[in-house]
Amino acid sequence: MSIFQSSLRKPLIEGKKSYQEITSQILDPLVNKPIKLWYFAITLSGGAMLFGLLMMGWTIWQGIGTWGENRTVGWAFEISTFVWWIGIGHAGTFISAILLLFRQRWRNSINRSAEAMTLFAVICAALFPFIHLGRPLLTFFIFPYPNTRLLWVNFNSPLVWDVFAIATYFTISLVFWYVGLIPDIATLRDKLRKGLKKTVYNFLSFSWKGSARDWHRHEVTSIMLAAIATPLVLSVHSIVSMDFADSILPGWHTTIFPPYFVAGAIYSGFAMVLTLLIIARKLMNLEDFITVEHVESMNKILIATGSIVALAYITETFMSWYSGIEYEQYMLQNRMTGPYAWAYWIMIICNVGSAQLLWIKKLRRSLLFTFFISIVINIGMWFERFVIIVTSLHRDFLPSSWTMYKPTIVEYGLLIGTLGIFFTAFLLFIRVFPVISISEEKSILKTENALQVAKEIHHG
Amino acid sequence: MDNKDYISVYFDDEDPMLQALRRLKENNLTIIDVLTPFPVHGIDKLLSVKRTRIPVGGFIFGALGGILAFWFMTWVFTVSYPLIIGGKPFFALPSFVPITFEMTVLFAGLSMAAGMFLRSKLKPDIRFKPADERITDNMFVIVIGSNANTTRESIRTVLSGISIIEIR
Amino acid sequence: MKKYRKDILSEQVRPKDDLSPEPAYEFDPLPELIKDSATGLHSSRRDFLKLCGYSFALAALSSCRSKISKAIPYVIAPNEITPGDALYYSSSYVNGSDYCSIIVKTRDGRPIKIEGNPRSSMTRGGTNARVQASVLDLYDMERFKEPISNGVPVSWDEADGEITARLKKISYDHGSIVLLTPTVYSPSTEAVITDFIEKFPGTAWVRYDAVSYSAMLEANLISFGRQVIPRFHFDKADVIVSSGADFLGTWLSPVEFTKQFSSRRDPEGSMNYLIQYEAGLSVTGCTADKRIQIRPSQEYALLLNIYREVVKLTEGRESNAPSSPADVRDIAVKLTSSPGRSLVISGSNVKDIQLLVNEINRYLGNIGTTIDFSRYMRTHEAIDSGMADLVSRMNAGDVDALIFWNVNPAYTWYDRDAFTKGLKKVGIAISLSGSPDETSSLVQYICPDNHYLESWNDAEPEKDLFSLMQPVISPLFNTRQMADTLLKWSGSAISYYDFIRSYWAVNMLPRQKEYSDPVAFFDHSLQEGVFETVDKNVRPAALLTRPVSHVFDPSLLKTGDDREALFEVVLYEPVAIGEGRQANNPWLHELPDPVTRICWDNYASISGLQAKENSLTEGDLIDIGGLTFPVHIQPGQAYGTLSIALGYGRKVCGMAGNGVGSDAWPFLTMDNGNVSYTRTLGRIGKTGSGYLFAQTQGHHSMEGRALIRETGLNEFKVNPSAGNELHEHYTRHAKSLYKEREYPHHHWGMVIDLSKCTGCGACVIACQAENNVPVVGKEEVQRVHEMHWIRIDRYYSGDDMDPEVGFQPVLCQHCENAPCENVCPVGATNHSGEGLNQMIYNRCFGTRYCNNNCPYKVRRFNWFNYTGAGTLRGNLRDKAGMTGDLRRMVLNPDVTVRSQGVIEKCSFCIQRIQAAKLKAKTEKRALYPGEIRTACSQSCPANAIIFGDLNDKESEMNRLIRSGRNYNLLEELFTKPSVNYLTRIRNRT
Amino acid sequence: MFDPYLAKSLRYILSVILLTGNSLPLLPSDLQEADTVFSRKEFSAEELVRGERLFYGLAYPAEMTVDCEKCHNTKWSDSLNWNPDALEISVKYLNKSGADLQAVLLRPKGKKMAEVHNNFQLTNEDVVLIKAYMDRFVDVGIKKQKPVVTNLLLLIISFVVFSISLTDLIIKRIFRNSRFNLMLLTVSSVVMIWILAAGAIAFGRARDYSPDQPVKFSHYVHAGQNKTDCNYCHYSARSAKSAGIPAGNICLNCHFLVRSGTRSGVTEISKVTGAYDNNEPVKWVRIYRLPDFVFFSHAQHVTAGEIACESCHGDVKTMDRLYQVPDLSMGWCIKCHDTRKVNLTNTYYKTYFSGIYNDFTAGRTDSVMAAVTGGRDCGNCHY
Repeated sequence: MSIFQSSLRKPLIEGKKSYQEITSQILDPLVNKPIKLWYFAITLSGGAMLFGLLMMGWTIWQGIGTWGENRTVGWAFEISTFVWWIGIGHAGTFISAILLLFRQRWRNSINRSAEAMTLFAVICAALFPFIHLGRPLLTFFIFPYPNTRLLWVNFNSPLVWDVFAIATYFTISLVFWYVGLIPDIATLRDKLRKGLKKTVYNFLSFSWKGSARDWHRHEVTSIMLAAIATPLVLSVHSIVSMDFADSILPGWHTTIFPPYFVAGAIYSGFAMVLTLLIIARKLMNLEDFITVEHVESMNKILIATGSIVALAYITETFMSWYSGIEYEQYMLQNRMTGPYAWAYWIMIICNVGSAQLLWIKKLRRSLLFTFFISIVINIGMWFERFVIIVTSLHRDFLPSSWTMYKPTIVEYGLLIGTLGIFFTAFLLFIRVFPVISISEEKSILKTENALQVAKEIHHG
Repeated sequence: MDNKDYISVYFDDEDPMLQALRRLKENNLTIIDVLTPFPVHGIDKLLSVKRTRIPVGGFIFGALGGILAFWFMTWVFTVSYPLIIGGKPFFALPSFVPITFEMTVLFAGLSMAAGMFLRSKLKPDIRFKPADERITDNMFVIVIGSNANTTRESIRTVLSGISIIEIR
Repeated sequence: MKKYRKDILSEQVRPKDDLSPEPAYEFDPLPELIKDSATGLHSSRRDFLKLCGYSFALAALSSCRSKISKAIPYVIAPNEITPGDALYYSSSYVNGSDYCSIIVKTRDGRPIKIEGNPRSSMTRGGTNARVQASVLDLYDMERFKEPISNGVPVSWDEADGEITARLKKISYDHGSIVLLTPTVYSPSTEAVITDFIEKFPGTAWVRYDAVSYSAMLEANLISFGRQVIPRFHFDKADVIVSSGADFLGTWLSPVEFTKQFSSRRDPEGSMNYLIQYEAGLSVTGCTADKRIQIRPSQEYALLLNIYREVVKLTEGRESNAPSSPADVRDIAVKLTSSPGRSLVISGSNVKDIQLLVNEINRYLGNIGTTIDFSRYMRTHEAIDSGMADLVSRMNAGDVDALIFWNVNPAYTWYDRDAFTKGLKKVGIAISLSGSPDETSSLVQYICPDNHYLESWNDAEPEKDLFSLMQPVISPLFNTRQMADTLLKWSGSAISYYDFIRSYWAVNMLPRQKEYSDPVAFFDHSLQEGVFETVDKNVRPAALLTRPVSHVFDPSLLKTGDDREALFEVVLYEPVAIGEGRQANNPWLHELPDPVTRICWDNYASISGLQAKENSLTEGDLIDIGGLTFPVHIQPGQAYGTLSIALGYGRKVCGMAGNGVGSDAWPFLTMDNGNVSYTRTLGRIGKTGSGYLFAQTQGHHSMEGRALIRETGLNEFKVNPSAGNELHEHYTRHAKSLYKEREYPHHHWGMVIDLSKCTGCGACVIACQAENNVPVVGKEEVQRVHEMHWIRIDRYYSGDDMDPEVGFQPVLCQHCENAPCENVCPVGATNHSGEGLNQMIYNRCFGTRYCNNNCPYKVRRFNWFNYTGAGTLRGNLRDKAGMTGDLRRMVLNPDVTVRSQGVIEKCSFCIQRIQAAKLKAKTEKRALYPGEIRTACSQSCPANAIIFGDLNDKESEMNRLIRSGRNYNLLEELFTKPSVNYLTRIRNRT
Repeated sequence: MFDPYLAKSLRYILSVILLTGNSLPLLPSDLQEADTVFSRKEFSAEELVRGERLFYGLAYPAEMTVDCEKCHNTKWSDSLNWNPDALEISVKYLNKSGADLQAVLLRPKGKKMAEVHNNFQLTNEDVVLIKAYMDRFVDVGIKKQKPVVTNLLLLIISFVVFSISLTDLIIKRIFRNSRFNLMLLTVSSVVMIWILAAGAIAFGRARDYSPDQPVKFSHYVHAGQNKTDCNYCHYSARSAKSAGIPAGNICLNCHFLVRSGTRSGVTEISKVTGAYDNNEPVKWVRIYRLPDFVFFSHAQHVTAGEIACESCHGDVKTMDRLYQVPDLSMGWCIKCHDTRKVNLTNTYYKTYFSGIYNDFTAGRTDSVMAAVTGGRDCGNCHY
């Protein structure tokens, strides 16, 4: 790639750096003691996590009756949160896999943390199918293992597909993440003096030595994993959406759900990545690596996916009306004007309105605004799931069974608790592993430095 | 030091390293390995590294996983314990698609990762000692097989004009 | 823990030729049970029971094995009990004026289910919710367990000694003893009481019914010379005019009347026409073809107008009547056009109104046709003035001894303060009540009666219709039957059982010719449960045939427009709780009111218009006449009226019933010698808001969806599928992607006739009893966690202020293309080869996905540990005490008790299907037609639910399914339910 | 080899030296007399049965004797029993004289054994008969030998091996070649998974469960020797859900007269008659137990299904101690339903399975399995 062909592109690494500088700038925060803000953050998230675990225990002991769910609304907060987390878990692999295939070099500074975020989000999500069971101690029933009852599972059920999809997604994401991490762990290993820490990293580095042949296999494997992870990403949320699309409930039984859910997932995932990166670059002094250029690129993706989501809303509305089915029509009317209309309009404002603001370049490049909007989008996306699940369920076919749903403290506790788990895990992660892929940064350093030079020349 | 059977040449940038590599090849010197902190493009060709067959393995295992999953579900629903579910036929083909796909991906992904680890002999080992701790930072090292004719001096001659940090 | 010994003296239904004396044997499944509870170890699920046959009880032993289970056989096996097999005994349900001929199902010595006895010409196999629930009262731990003297438990000998000494002294001193009972219609008990009175001269016997029909009795005396309530024949009436009489719900004999009424709701046969005038919306009002709202004060004017019109049409002469609150000309034409085939009734307890009704019926020629004085009812014979006299005598210090049995005037008497004050002046007060109540808490002696399932008795609910009651379990506590107590006090040496036998030998035997041996005759009658005969020797007294000329009371014509200022409070007997006798019965409390769908509560129903005027909303608390009630806005409530249910607000009855709802009895007044159930009161004042009802249905409109399909009779006559056009449309367009499955062997199905269903709720309780459905309590119902497997949806349509009402029982539809089955990840719900949607509790791990995907929302999730059947400990939520050791004895051992966290739902009573199939297999035969009946179907007094095999093309069920009225609920979803509905036909002619 | 007499004498001397005061040493005259008894080789069937009764502690009143089987298993037991089982003992004493056995039985040396083998009142003849009975085990063997113990040990060993090889693989201390490590890892993990899975499958199952009963009741004596029909005592099996544990009065039908057993004496029978007289039930320990959510009907299987009792309960006629033959797992039920033919001539099946019946009469099918007529429907057993 010639320097001058892409002179309009802004460099992705600020300040002309040497390889050594990259290594030390990324690794120094790991080697040094954390700043006070980090302690504050982990105390907060750890507290939230403990509260959540307490509520989980209470649920398992006392039963699902501790939640606000009832005869008619069999799923509510927990599945909303589950789908929300799964959605957030999409950005990581999307960034690593799809953007890798498309050779989007700006992904190099964000893919590591995005992938980690994926893993943590999937862990948070995977908790819900477990705790929302009436008899969580029998979770093993879901696995098709040979048993003396001669029973298997029902492969017709989207919940079984979910188990396979999420397990596969988690496994492949973990492998992909770790494969990418190995050379960086090696760097970290070599950076450290003797001690337990070095031993541990040595162990984790899988005796990586940086041989050209290893690099070759590493690259091929990464690309191939990316190639298979791409349809995987799309499939996971498609399958999660089938939990709803496969049912007969108006508002759930919708064929546009798979693409709609995938777009929504990437939308919320990118928003969450933005939230985290804007925090991480401050906590870890990574301003040179995570630049406004990165933020802007991601904001562009937010515009794209946000517009797809908006289109999906419009389609949903149109199809409800056009179907001529009274249950469908009523469902949408109820969403917009019924007792949960407030949730619907929060969803519309947060998801449709906010992303469209990013057409404005100034806002798109403002870190503060992006941080704010990323949180708004995640709130909106949570409400999207809430709207889909609760407003569809609470007034379905037989008006005699219509009812209202009101969450309890336990359910709020579970949401807070998973947020706590997520942020605790992320805060620990940034202390333990390089948050930016060192080797990949180095591989693009030459180009970026040249861009920097070109920029300086350009600006005189 | 002298009785080592290889010589390491250190560079602090990939460009001189590639230049050196080309020159060493021209002189028909045995290049054992090249160690770099990141994948340097073009190096494969110079070292004539064969394209790895990991993707082929991934394909085979992926297909195997898919077939296994599909066969298993079919067997369960038609032979092992057929259940009447929602008025559907026992062989509910569309229902088998998602899991077949997922298992294909899982088998392919895991087999490729395993292939990489096995082929590169990557394994956890706390007694591992890297050749040089700077390699993962900023050093590029060409390891040349040494013999009576190939000494550090001879290599220094061959690589004259290229910025070398060190020859060991 | 006390050891309860049970000496069963009961007799099984046995072959006629078996005349051997009943074996005396004993067994006690209880002690093991009690021991278990002492160690805190409940057996896991189907409960301690599974066993009793051989009484396995879990022993709290632990060894190298996890649990040792013991198998404890009888010492001497009773001849007729086969472990694990059910036995059926015919008996009678008698609770005050409530009567039903029943068959009791017992398992291993425990009665667990009540069914109707089809051999009774009165109840004809029907039951209602109260009858179904009565078996639970047996297992009430809070019943009196032994005689009590001044709060101290004593032995029967002590109690008998002290009491007889006192009574003898009073009798000797020419003091007065009063025996206060409800209407007693047991001939043998009457004889016992007569003996008692002979033994203690000066004893007065006062009868008192809390819900009184004394005005009717008095009016009949004036009109016809007979102080009796005639037998009504709703099945013979083409036109029925009811003024405030909820005869399908509570009035007089609702099971009998529902049977009769529903037999005339067949649009293909002859269909009757029912017009209901009432203030609050009742079950009858919901079913009526035409319902007109009137206030109680308008009733007299209304009936007077009908009278005038009827007289004009029949006699051609004019009579004076004030202006009518409703146009009655049409109805008078209808009435007179079918002379002798109409019926006018009134639920009022005002003598003049009943007189008027009598005259109308006389002019219509109904006496002797639809109103039968030759076989009058004996269940309501009490005259209010008798009780009023007693209270004044008590206050005058004129009563030395007062013996109560089965009455609770301290709760139900209109002037309860006067009663309690008077009671203090009574020398000795003795209660023979079986369970604690407000009155028994005020007396010196309590000599507890048995539960009816522990008692021998006979009954004559209608003249010459006799019925026997037999114990199906020996008394659980140290109690003694009331008649036995009286016999004992009279100094008689024989037991009441022997007394009945000899009474029957003397009095009943001559009435028939088939048997000459009294023992054989008695055994035969016992087996049948009923004995019907006409005593040829006694000619019915002649009726007065001349119309009574009487002065119409102008004070009753309160037609002036005082609606601005005053509210008329209408007090009514709720369908489930009645007058409050069974107030400690959690099943009945949790049965939603058929109309309001509210359970565990009573409330003041108010019309929507008036609520708006008084700026009241649902759940506001109002002060009315010094009492506080939550407001329920009731469509169809007459403007200016408040309907409030009696029977709630019990203070002394037990943990399930204490303090449920509010006490409305103080509203009662005495009016012209009869207790008045209506009262005019001043303005209402709002005192609070936000009261949350435990209401099981939150939305009351069908939202234009074709759920209950209905049409008029005329339209139906023209087109049998009128109102059901959609069915054809959907059937024609139904296409399946897959080849449809066939169920060639059996294919169980059901048809529900919406024209017949009155919404009474008998099926709900029958299902609850049969299938061990847990009770969750008020709080849980408020959180929409109720568990009933069958519910009766009630929809209002039309005008908000004057709606038409439809009932629709909804249970699992057993869809062939069941949406729930597809989504269960573990296959815990799937289809059987017999077309049943099976729910496997032990496989279920509780994702609730099936429930989300069920369009009928009939699946129920065990949100908490309601039953104590789970594996986790310390999380039991049992507000109603249903998991107590005694209460658990009502559980059906053939149905799994579900644990926390699993879904449950209607199984089509698969345990009955399995049992019947097995019986057929072992007898190597095909099933008999109608051999299998689900609990709901069997209990229904209206025959609205029919169960059967869809493959049996000859059956009545399939004939109905083939009719044009048949449709499936939400058939557009193509779930292909096995439950079919028949369109509701309203007689709008 | 040793002269047997010398050995015996040495043993005698040794025992005199070592004995505690608890039991008296045998006098030489006893020995002499015993010798003739102990040298017997041939036993009648009657005597063998007597030996068996002695072994199970059935020959004498309970307070006088001990059930050998309590400590010395005759069959596989799932309890941790460190005592030698009957087979081990019989092998040990096969070629030894009854006197040796007697010495151990009546004058044990170990402290623990002395506590247990205390105050036995066995005649020489009894000892010989016990030995004669026990010799049988050498041929018959024991069904399974304490698999739990071996399994547990195996599990622990494989876990240790697994941990060591994993640690070694990571830290590389012992084995040069990591392939060897990998092999060890694979083998040990397979063993562990196998044992854990087997344990998990057997969890809650009770195959071979044979608890001590309050009365030493022998089905062998009743159903085998006396040929009592199963349905005589378990009369409701044909008509009801449960087969029924016979009530006291049914026992008394015979034991009203039969007050002592030929081999068991009066003790056990008097327990039954005594309980009856005191109006107390005998509290048997239940062996066959299904979970509460399984509805099993004996009538369905015995009468409608025409299945013999032995199909599920095993050869009860030969069981002195009753034990659970099948594991009562759902798989066991289903496998039987899959292979059990339905009697299609039953009018019920003729009527409702007419299609199949027609095929059957036309010879298109030769048999129909219970699984086809609903034997695999969940709701047939779970409701």
